[in-house]
Amino acid sequence: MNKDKLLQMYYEMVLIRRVEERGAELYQAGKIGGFMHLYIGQEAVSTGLIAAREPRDRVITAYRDHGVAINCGISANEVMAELLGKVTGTSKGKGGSMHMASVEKNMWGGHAIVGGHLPIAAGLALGDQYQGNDNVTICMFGDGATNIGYFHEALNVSMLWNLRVLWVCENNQYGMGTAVERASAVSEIRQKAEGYGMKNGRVDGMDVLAVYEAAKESMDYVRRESKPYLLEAVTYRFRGHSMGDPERYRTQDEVKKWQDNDPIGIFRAALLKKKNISAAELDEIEARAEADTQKAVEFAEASPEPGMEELFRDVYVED
Amino acid sequence: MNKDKLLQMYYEMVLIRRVEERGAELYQAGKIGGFMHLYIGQEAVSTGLIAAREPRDRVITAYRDHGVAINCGISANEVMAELLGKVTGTSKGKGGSMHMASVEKNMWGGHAIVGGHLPIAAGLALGDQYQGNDNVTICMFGDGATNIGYFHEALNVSMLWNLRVLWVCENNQYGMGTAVERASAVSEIRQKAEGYGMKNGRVDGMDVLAVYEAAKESMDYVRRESKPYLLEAVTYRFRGHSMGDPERYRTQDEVKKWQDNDPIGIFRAALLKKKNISAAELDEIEARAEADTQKAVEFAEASPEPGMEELFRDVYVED
Amino acid sequence: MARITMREAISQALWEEMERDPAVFILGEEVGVWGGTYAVTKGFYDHFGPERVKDTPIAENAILGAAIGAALVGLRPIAELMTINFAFSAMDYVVNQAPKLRYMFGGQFKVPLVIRAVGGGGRQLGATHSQTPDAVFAHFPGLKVVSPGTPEDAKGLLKTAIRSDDPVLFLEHATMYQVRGEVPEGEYLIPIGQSKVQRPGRDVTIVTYAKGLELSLKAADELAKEGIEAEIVDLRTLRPLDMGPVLESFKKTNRAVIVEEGWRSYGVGAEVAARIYEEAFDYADAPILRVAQKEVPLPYNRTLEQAALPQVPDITAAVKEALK
Amino acid sequence: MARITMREAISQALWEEMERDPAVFILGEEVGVWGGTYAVTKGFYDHFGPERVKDTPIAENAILGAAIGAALVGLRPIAELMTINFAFSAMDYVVNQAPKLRYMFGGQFKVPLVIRAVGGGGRQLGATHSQTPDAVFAHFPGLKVVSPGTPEDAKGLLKTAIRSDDPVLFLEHATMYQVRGEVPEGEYLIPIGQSKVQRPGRDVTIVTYAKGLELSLKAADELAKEGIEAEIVDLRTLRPLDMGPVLESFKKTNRAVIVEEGWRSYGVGAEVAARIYEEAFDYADAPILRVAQKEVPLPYNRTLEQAALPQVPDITAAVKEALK
Ligand SMILES: Cc1ncc(C[n+]2csc(CCOP(=O)(O)OP(=O)(O)O)c2C)c(N)n1
Ligand SMILES: Cc1ncc(C[n+]2csc(CCOP(=O)(O)OP(=O)(O)O)c2C)c(N)n1
Ligand SMILES: [Mg+2]
Ligand SMILES: [Mg+2]
Repeated sequence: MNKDKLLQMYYEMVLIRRVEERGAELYQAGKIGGFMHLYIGQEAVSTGLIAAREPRDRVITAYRDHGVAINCGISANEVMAELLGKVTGTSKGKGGSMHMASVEKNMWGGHAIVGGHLPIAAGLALGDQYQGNDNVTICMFGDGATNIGYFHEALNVSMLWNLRVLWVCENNQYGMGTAVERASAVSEIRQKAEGYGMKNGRVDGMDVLAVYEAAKESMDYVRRESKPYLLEAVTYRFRGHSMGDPERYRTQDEVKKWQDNDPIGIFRAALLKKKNISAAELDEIEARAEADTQKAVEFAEASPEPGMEELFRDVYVED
Repeated sequence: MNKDKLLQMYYEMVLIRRVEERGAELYQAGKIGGFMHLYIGQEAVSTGLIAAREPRDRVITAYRDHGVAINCGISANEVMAELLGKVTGTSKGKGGSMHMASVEKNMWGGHAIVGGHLPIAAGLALGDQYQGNDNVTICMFGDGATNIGYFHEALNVSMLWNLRVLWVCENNQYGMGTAVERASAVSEIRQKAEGYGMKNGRVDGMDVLAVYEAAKESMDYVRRESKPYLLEAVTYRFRGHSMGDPERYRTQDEVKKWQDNDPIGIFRAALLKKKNISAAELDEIEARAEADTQKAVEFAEASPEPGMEELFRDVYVED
Repeated sequence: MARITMREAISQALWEEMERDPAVFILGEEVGVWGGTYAVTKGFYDHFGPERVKDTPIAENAILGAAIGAALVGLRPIAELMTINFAFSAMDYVVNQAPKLRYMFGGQFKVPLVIRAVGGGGRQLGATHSQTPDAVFAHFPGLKVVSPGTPEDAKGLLKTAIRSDDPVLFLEHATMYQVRGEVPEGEYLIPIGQSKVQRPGRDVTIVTYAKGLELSLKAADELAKEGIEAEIVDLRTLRPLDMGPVLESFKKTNRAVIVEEGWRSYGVGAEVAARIYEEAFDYADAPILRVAQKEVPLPYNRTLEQAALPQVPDITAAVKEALK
Repeated sequence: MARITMREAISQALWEEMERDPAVFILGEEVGVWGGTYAVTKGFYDHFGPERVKDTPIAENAILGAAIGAALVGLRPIAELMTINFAFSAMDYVVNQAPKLRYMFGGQFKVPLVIRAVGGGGRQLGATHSQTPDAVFAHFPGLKVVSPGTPEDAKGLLKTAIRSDDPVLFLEHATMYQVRGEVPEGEYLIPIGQSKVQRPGRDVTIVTYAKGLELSLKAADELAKEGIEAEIVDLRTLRPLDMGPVLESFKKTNRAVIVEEGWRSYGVGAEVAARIYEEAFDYADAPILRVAQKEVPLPYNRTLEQAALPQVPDITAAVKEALK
């Protein structure tokens, strides 16, 4: 990978972190409402994954979507504005934290019904197959989502119909307060692919370069063979499930142990081992991410709310 | 197995066949309505399976349930009366062909939503576990049902919660007109159990003794280990999916090939190899099944329809 | 004008739209090799091929989810639910996904999807397979709900639905496929969201749709013999609901009976009645009556089932009651 | 009498019934270790143990299916849907299985099941997570649908629901857990299927339930300042629907406004209005009006969301309109 790309990935990871930290503050201050699920700790997964896509490859994910949005090229401004419910947000302030999307960036949302977007992902890929494109659809979801029927129906048709879907399970050890082993008959999620005869793999989701490599390889396979693939990324969320999680289900020790394994820290260390990258450069990137976050907050705060006419707009295309 | 039991099984298989043949005639004559799905060709599966249960083991199946009902000890009279919509039927004529049940015989229906009864089966087993019983719940379903989300959710919780369920897939090669390979990513249904780390097996569903052995063994396992098991019985339905199936999806040759493999014929031949069973005895059993079928038709025809008061009865327990 | 069955009308609409627009395709259980459980897509698989007439596993969530996804990227899927009862096995897609995606993402997405489904009782299929729960779907903004009562309307409305950029639930009735009616030659479209007077009259307004139309027309013939002229307004679309022709008729007759096949409570008739009173209170000379299904799960037994379903004599009796 | 919150009332009902009857158990997502997403079952897991307070995977079909199965063999499960919106991910169990099994099998089965679910908008959760689709569930015979508006009713009705041999859908409102009210000391039950006058008045009848009650009480206070005395009838149960107190009140006031949080079209208000006219036509001095949610998927933005939801001024305005 060339230096520019590496630094861009670093920038995105730091930007996600900063945007969400500010988001958490704004939430506490009552400026953001609803459910907000932070991606902090998991940044390496979507960063590595989406760095490996071509722009024509589609992305769809669950409600933990701020990072994915940024990696797909949605600006921090738009993400922040959506969090604040402003008309300049990705979804004009009508979607909120859980519903970021951009057709232009080939990012198909942010979906809040657990597992509900998996059949839709199969449909995106079906659409591409029908139209003769070899685009890959990258569909991300949590460990908890693999226990719901949607997962099963979607994986089955993707295999049956030779759809180009890269299924990516972000196994962050918990679905809300329920540990994987308390919800799933198997604790390696990738094993579920065996029931469909689907190729699968597991990767360290705290190591962005490992994720990138695994993603590249599996996306190549998906595109070339016109077959789906299930990739499990082992990761951890450092924060609660959403804002206001009592976190009775895990110990501070456990959280601490994973935090010592911070994906940004790991990546920084790896970058510094390269001889053409200096600490100063990385510091500069961090400062830029910080500044861009500040600008995003200012942009969002200064943006207008959607007008009352938006209440009835877009219920239907034809009205 | 002792002779009495073998002959009883033979009787049941023939009885199912006769009852359904007469059912088909009555359907053509307009005396039976709705959807009627014949079990003809598959009799060995439920006969072998249910012969291996203890009476306290629960049974639940899909709409293709006449055979299962008879094997569970519901009389041909009640089955026939239900088909004719009479108040003497298993469900007072309110359920019809797809909804035979008997709490007394531990037969929990006949269910018409494909796969919908699988989570309910998990619940029967959960109830037993909660109450400290080691009853096994035998849940039967078709190959087509293994592609719907219900299957996945039910199998997962059964494994996760150590439920005593024997999952039995009757792979009769088709879900309506769709061949297994056109609907399922894997054509051996038992492979789906691998995704849950569940023990599984496959048996020749045309051979009632093989089914019995496999059922015995797997039921022992389920009871002893308090773990579910997925048993696939390979079989074939000789008739259309339901009455009035154009059967455009398979050739007469294929049907013929399987019909040459008639489970009743196979069993008869096997029985005749035993030195203590004569052809005359089997002929006598066949005649008895024939006579009992005739009596059942007469019983059903003579039975009254449910009165108008039944229309509003049993919507609620408390009214 | 050609006289064809409802089945032919629906089949023609599908065929013509598939010929016209390569983005249109069908997916669902048994739509292909089998030719459609109700033979609506007979011959389609051979003509259009397996990609455009796609057989699916029994997996309603995958069917509707995949259809929505394909619609998002520019196709025009027609997803068939073998019966409307199976919508409950994939309800989230019908009421939570298809109707909300556009709004929720600030107007970025389009979901040009048709969900075709057969509903209705009267065929002894038992409680889970005989429902007419149309009102339930009509409750959700973002969805359009259409349910025609004549071959002409079925064809014209289905073609419009296929060309619509919004999700449309298209409800057919299992006992009406053989109903015959005149259908215009050549291309025509009927707008979604327009009620229509299907029989003029002066004494009482019968508001109905789908199977209710068939029954109401028969009832009107009976009533005519006694000198009662019922005007029948066919809703055709449940959402958006066009009250115009209903109100116009009611202001003339001052009495109304609403006929629907579904259960009475929280059904279609409730909404229509409430709206009539809201918008034409001063014209009401008598209580508006509802003819609907008895509040029981439908039984298998034919006599009981028929007793639970609304029948022609129920309508004539209600009309006479309304005229008292 | 003790003054407690809705949350405490519900929690007490669950606790008392679990103490009373070992056949009662709870299952659902996050009911155990987490203590319930809305903290309703906080402390239960430690006290009753993992078998009786059963955490489940995110698998609504498994949750409701398993609950139904366990109910069939004699247990009294309380299945919790984290929110009512997820009922659409397992709709078949709510409307097709639980309410039909008894009837369809000729009365052999009993399904003593409670499904608890939180609903309602106003918390900026976006379109898929903010619904109040109560009318949809109330459409199905075989199901009982309860939705209390006070802590007293919540406790008494939930206890009755748990002891009921029929499936009951028990709907709570996400923004009402902190509402406080008087609750009798000691054991008491409130029958399912009885509406209740929550505030007496002579000028107009407000028919409502759940969140609508909270808003209507405030509106009535406002109106009282202007000398308008509204009588508020709380439905409490949507199926079976008890029209008795509604009609009694209406026959006195001759004017009514129905207040509900869900969408207007095909909503609860439509049924109530239709029934009032059917049964008390001659008493109606003015059109019955409905106050309900605007017909849009609920937006995230707070200003827009509040504009879509019914508010106190909408009620006072409707009452004044009805009194014109
Ligand atoms: C069908 C459905 N059921 C329940 C929920 C409530 N819910 C939201 S997120 C969540 C946990 C999901 O866990 P996982 O899939 O592991 O994703 P993570 O939050 O860990 O990223 C639950 C139960 C929902 N949104 N949809
Ligand atoms: C949820 C649902 N979808 C569709 C149907 C319609 N349907 C009834 S039987 C059937 C085929 C089932 O095939 P399989 O499970 O293999 O059982 P078999 O009929 O072969 O015994 C279908 C599609 C249904 N009853 N329920
Ligand atoms: Mg997780
Ligand atoms: Mg089959």
